[in-house]
Amino acid sequence: MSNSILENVDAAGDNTADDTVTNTAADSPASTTVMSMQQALNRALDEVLAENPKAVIFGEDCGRLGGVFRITDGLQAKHGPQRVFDTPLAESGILGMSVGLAMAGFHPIPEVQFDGFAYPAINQIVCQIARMNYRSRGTMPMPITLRVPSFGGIRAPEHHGESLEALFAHVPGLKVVSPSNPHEAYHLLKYAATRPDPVIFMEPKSRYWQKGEVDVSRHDAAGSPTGAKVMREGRHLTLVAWGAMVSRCLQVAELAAEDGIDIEVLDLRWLKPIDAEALAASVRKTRRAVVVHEAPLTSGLGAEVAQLITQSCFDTLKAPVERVTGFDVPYPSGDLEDEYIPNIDRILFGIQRVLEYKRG
Amino acid sequence: MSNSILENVDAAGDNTADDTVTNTAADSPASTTVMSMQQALNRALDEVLAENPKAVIFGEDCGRLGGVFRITDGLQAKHGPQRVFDTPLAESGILGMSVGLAMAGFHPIPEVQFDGFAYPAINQIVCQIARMNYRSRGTMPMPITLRVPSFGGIRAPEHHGESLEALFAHVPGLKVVSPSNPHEAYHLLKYAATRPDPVIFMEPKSRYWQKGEVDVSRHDAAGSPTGAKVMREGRHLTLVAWGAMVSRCLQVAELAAEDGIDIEVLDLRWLKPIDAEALAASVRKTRRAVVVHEAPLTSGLGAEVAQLITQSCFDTLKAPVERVTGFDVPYPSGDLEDEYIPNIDRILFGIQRVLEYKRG
Amino acid sequence: MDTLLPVASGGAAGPLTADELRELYSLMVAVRHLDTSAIAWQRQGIIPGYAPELGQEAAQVGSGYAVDTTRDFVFPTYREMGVARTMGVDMVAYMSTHKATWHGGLYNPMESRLAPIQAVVAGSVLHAVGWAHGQTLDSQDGVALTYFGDGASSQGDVHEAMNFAAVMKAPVVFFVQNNGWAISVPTERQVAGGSVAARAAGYGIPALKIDGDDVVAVLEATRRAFAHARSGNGPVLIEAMTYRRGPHSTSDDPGRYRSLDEERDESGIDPLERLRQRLLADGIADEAFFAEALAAAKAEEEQIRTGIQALGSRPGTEMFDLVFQETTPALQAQAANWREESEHV
Amino acid sequence: MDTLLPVASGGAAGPLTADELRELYSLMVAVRHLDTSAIAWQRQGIIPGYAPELGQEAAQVGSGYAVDTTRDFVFPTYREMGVARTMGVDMVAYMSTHKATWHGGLYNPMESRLAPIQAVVAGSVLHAVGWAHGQTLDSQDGVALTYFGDGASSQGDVHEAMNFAAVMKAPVVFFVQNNGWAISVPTERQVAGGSVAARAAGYGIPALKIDGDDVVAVLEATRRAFAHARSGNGPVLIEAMTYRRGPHSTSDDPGRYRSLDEERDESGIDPLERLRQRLLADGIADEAFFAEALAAAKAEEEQIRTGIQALGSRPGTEMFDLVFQETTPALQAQAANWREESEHV
Ligand SMILES: Cc1ncc(C[n+]2csc(CCOP(=O)(O)OP(=O)(O)O)c2C)c(N)n1
Ligand SMILES: Cc1ncc(C[n+]2csc(CCOP(=O)(O)OP(=O)(O)O)c2C)c(N)n1
Ligand SMILES: [Mg+2]
Ligand SMILES: [Mg+2]
Repeated sequence: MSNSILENVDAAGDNTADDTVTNTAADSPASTTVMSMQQALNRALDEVLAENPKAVIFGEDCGRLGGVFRITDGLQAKHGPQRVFDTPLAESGILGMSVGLAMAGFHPIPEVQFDGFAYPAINQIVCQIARMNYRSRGTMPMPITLRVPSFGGIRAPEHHGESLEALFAHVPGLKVVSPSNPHEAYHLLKYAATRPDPVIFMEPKSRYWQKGEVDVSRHDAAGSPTGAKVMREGRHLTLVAWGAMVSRCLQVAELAAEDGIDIEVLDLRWLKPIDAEALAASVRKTRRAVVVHEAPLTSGLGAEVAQLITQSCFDTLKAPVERVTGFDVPYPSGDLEDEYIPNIDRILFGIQRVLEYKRG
Repeated sequence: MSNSILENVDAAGDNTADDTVTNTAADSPASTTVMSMQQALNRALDEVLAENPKAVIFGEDCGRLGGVFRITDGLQAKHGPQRVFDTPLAESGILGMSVGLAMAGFHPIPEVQFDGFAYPAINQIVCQIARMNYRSRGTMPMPITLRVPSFGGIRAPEHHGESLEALFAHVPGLKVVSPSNPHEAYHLLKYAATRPDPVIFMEPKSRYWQKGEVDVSRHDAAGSPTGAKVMREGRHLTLVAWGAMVSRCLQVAELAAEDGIDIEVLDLRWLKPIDAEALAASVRKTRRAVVVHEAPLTSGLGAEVAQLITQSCFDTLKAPVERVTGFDVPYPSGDLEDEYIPNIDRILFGIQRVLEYKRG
Repeated sequence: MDTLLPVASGGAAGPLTADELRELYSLMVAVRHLDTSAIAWQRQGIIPGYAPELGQEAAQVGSGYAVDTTRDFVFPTYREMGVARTMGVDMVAYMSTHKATWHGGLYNPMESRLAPIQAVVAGSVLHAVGWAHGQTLDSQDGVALTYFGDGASSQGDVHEAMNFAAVMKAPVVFFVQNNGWAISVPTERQVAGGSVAARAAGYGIPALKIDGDDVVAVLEATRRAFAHARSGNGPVLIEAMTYRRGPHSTSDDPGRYRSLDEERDESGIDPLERLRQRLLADGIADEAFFAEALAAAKAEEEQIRTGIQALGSRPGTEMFDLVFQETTPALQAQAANWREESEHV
Repeated sequence: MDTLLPVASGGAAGPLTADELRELYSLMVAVRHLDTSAIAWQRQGIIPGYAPELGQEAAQVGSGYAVDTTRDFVFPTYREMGVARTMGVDMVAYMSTHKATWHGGLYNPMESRLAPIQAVVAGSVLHAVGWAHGQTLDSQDGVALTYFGDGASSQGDVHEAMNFAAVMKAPVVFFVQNNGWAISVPTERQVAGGSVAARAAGYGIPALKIDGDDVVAVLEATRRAFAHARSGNGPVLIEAMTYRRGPHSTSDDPGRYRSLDEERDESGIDPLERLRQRLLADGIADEAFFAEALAAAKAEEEQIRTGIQALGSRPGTEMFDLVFQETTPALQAQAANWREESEHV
């Protein structure tokens, strides 16, 4: 990065940072254990099944195999084949069946095996799951928690690395959430799977095997499980991300810190509804923002985030919000995926553009 | 509207308007005839069939009935049941079949009967139609023109008044266009249906029966058929819209003119790719913008439009871009649709917020 | 094809009683009268649109009559007014959907055991399978009855539903009203092989292809199917052959795709008239009874019409309040904005 | 079930010649060797993943052998390496998809008559129907051959495809490789009724349920089906019963859902060994021929491996250049931005 960034950083330095300590992964209370996101999700599902006799898990290869990512590993053996079962290979069937189970008083926790295979189920998700509570005037709630292994980064075959958050977030009647680390995964899944409304739970598959500290006793030190979360405090610029991009943004922030640039990283967590307050609070302080996502640029969720920030911080913004995202191209094959997913360089370039911005 | 708007309008008046004459509906050359959008679309399809022996039209009730909106009226009788035919009732089938026909060298022009019934076909649209050219490395182009009667305003049953443009615009490999009047309908459909790439053609069904002047001899006085179009020049604020909302915005502009507010109305026409240049050119002049659409607010195309404007006009913008849109609720039944679709009052309120905006 | 379902499995019901037969007639008259009146309402501007079920009264009343609303659940399309009426659903609340008051209708689906009106063709067939599997998981004996048309049978969801139901042995009765048409497309251009019932065998599902205009045959078949499914034998499919005598909906113009001559030839004897003749022949009812039934139907229609006319619009706040069980700040903000701009509060 | 297709309609081919039988063997050996080698490549880090077709050589080679690449078109899934090889597709270009070079493979689908590799289960079955209907519209006599698995048969698209094909009498051969498993789910928990072929009757489509491990039976059945479809009689379905002897893919662990004993019991005789015994018994080939065939297969594999190892990444610009036939300003701007930031030009 060019040196010229620092000029502007200095100008930005006049914003005094809010010093509230947030519960980031750095805190390590005694009740904390280290586990992978896969283990955290598995444990959350195990507890949900134990606590709610009406919770049922199903999908392709969820039962005997424990899912291709082993998220439901051991759950059929423990809770029985009535609670955790394999379905035929048909995503519309899986989601359509979920509607009926919800009508019958169950809390379905279906899985689609990979993000790209949510498309065959979109009709049931958009026209049925998202609308049944409304259509039935609140008499038929849809407490359905749809788990979708999401995003790229694992060098997988076609359709195995998609980012559908913009689509889901646009659908009235859905809530959408994505955890960025094992702690979030455990708590957000337990939270989502006990809500009375449909939640799309987007799991960052490239993070499944990454370990992290999980404090099972409490989610956040303070604040609501439905809000965004400051993962790193900073004064000069806010990086907004979700899912797998959060850890990458934290890396970027460490690198930028070496150049004296103090970056705040906001894990959006909930992609619908978006925590507009948290965005405003952060950017009012930093006066600059970059939003990062893997999905294609055009009509991606980054546009919504940017516009929410612009609306609330128009007067304080030093530069237009920058988007660092996937391109408007189909997700490429493994060899090219590092060119497609926002990498550290591209995020740094985005930060640079914002820091160097001068009114014309 | 309160008087205070005028204060700000005066401040905005210092921008000198560009006086280029554009080809709006007001121009009436001799080759112009008056027809409804339904007639204009029907004529365009008739000509496409006549000019390209590989063009085929199909869908539910497209043939003998001529479509529930009569857009394909008479085409089967004229061009034969091999060129214009009814399919079984299955949207995924219709779109999946289109892929194979395109591989075989045809130019399929399928119809889904109503916007809400595009959802069962999303898998074929996103994973197949949009990607086959890419997947096949350019050897299997997908010249598919998918006609989707779109948007609300006709007091129809559920799922008959949807706005899917944000979804379509987010999908790499698709192009998306929506005409706002009969002239645009005729020319844009003829243009779309002769392209080698897939185009989603979103017809504003509430405008089907509205008549307007169509100059079949030429589309625009100048400029590209792929750009946005200034429908009304103005100095104080840019209203951006597409489909059925364009005529409503023109109405709003007339009303605002009575208050001395001079509004520019930009018909975006192409929703993917968006004509970012035209947005920038207009807002650099007017320094204020409101984007209007029927779809729900969150993650709607308005966010993209607003962000594009903010990126290009950050220094000149007098206020954050405002969005006047449908709410984040399922499209309601007829009785409530006027509460849901942006009406004149709500658009005026949005304009007022922008004009009254003062830096804090 | 009726032999596909072993007769033994449906032995639950004996022959219909005279009371039952008379009640079926009264229901069919009430449905017929309400249906034809609803078209008139549309012409008079009382409601913006309607999808008539003229000619399908036997199929709807006969099948709906088999439902036990204390334990079963029914999944309709947009054309099952006769089923709703037979199940005792509040008909003002039901017809409100055609007044554009609320998508899905204003009746309480949980209490009435009738899922909301469904406008997506084949949209709710899978819901029936899920609900039915819930009965299995809960060790309950309710049966799901799901309606769909010949056109709907082309949708992938119907196939997935039949396969899921058969794999899971879910207690579902798939009730196909093959009324000859999907808007303008006749069954022979829609249903390859000619019969939806014939598809069932491919899934190992027993099927009954029946005369859907004979209310007694419909009721008996549906009772057999219910008994079969209720006893843990898995799903059954019934294809009731009938005819859509009216337009697809009040905005349709059948003259564009079928002639009046064709209509007359294909539609056969009116199912209501058929039952009337049978009751007369068997001495189960007389002209006085028919007149009484018609008078009751007229009185009922008048009451429903009055109710529909009195029905105001739903408050706009419901748009926001009914989206979720747990609302969100974003939605509340939008609601507040709406109130301010549209209600000026 | 093979009687479902009238024998007369498939009279095109006589019995196989000795040359044909030997060629089938050579193809099967080449495919077997390349397949098992590809697993080794994955273990050695040459390719990141692979979906083996071990045990399905007879089904794939036998059916692929029936294709006339001057006029037919084939729609594969992700597991039809044996079909591709039999059709003469460039195998480095084919295998490149498993090296994560390009989704769909680097071969030219138009020239090779093999559609791009398809990762969506059941994704291309409808494409075959559309392509085949195009033959009808163009008065051509090409036939579409579409492959899918027992698992895929559950997808709605397969049902829509069969119904469309039958309604339109499209010249399609639906070729189901029922290999007993969809990842961890066995056929009996997947295919209600037990047979995909049994579904065909419901659409009026003739079907052949065949021993998919007998390459001669497969080839003869496929030739019959092609002849039937080519003569304007509409679609045919073939269900080739076989067994997935390997893991679902190189990241699968079958030990979690089936034991080695079960595998041994269910898989039957190896199709390659079966053909070998037959050729020996009939005196059509001897050990020298088999040794020669294996040597050729080994040489071929080595050549393909060398090609794969030499295969570089595609240039990143292709991400942008191959999206559309007519690119857009927005995409060009993104490509320029990418070049600047990632290639520093
Ligand atoms: C998924 C979907 N596609 C299209 C439509 C439009 N549409 C409404 S009814 C209908 C015909 C349905 O025919 P059928 O299933 O036979 O039922 P019927 O109308 O005859 O009762 C069509 C095409 C729809 N509502 N849903
Ligand atoms: C629509 C879709 N859903 C899920 C998957 C994930 N998946 C890949 S292969 C497979 C099993 C397919 O089984 P089958 O059709 O029998 O083919 P086989 O793998 O046995 O050749 C699954 C579930 C997918 N690729 N596409
Ligand atoms: Mg019908
Ligand atoms: Mg299989």
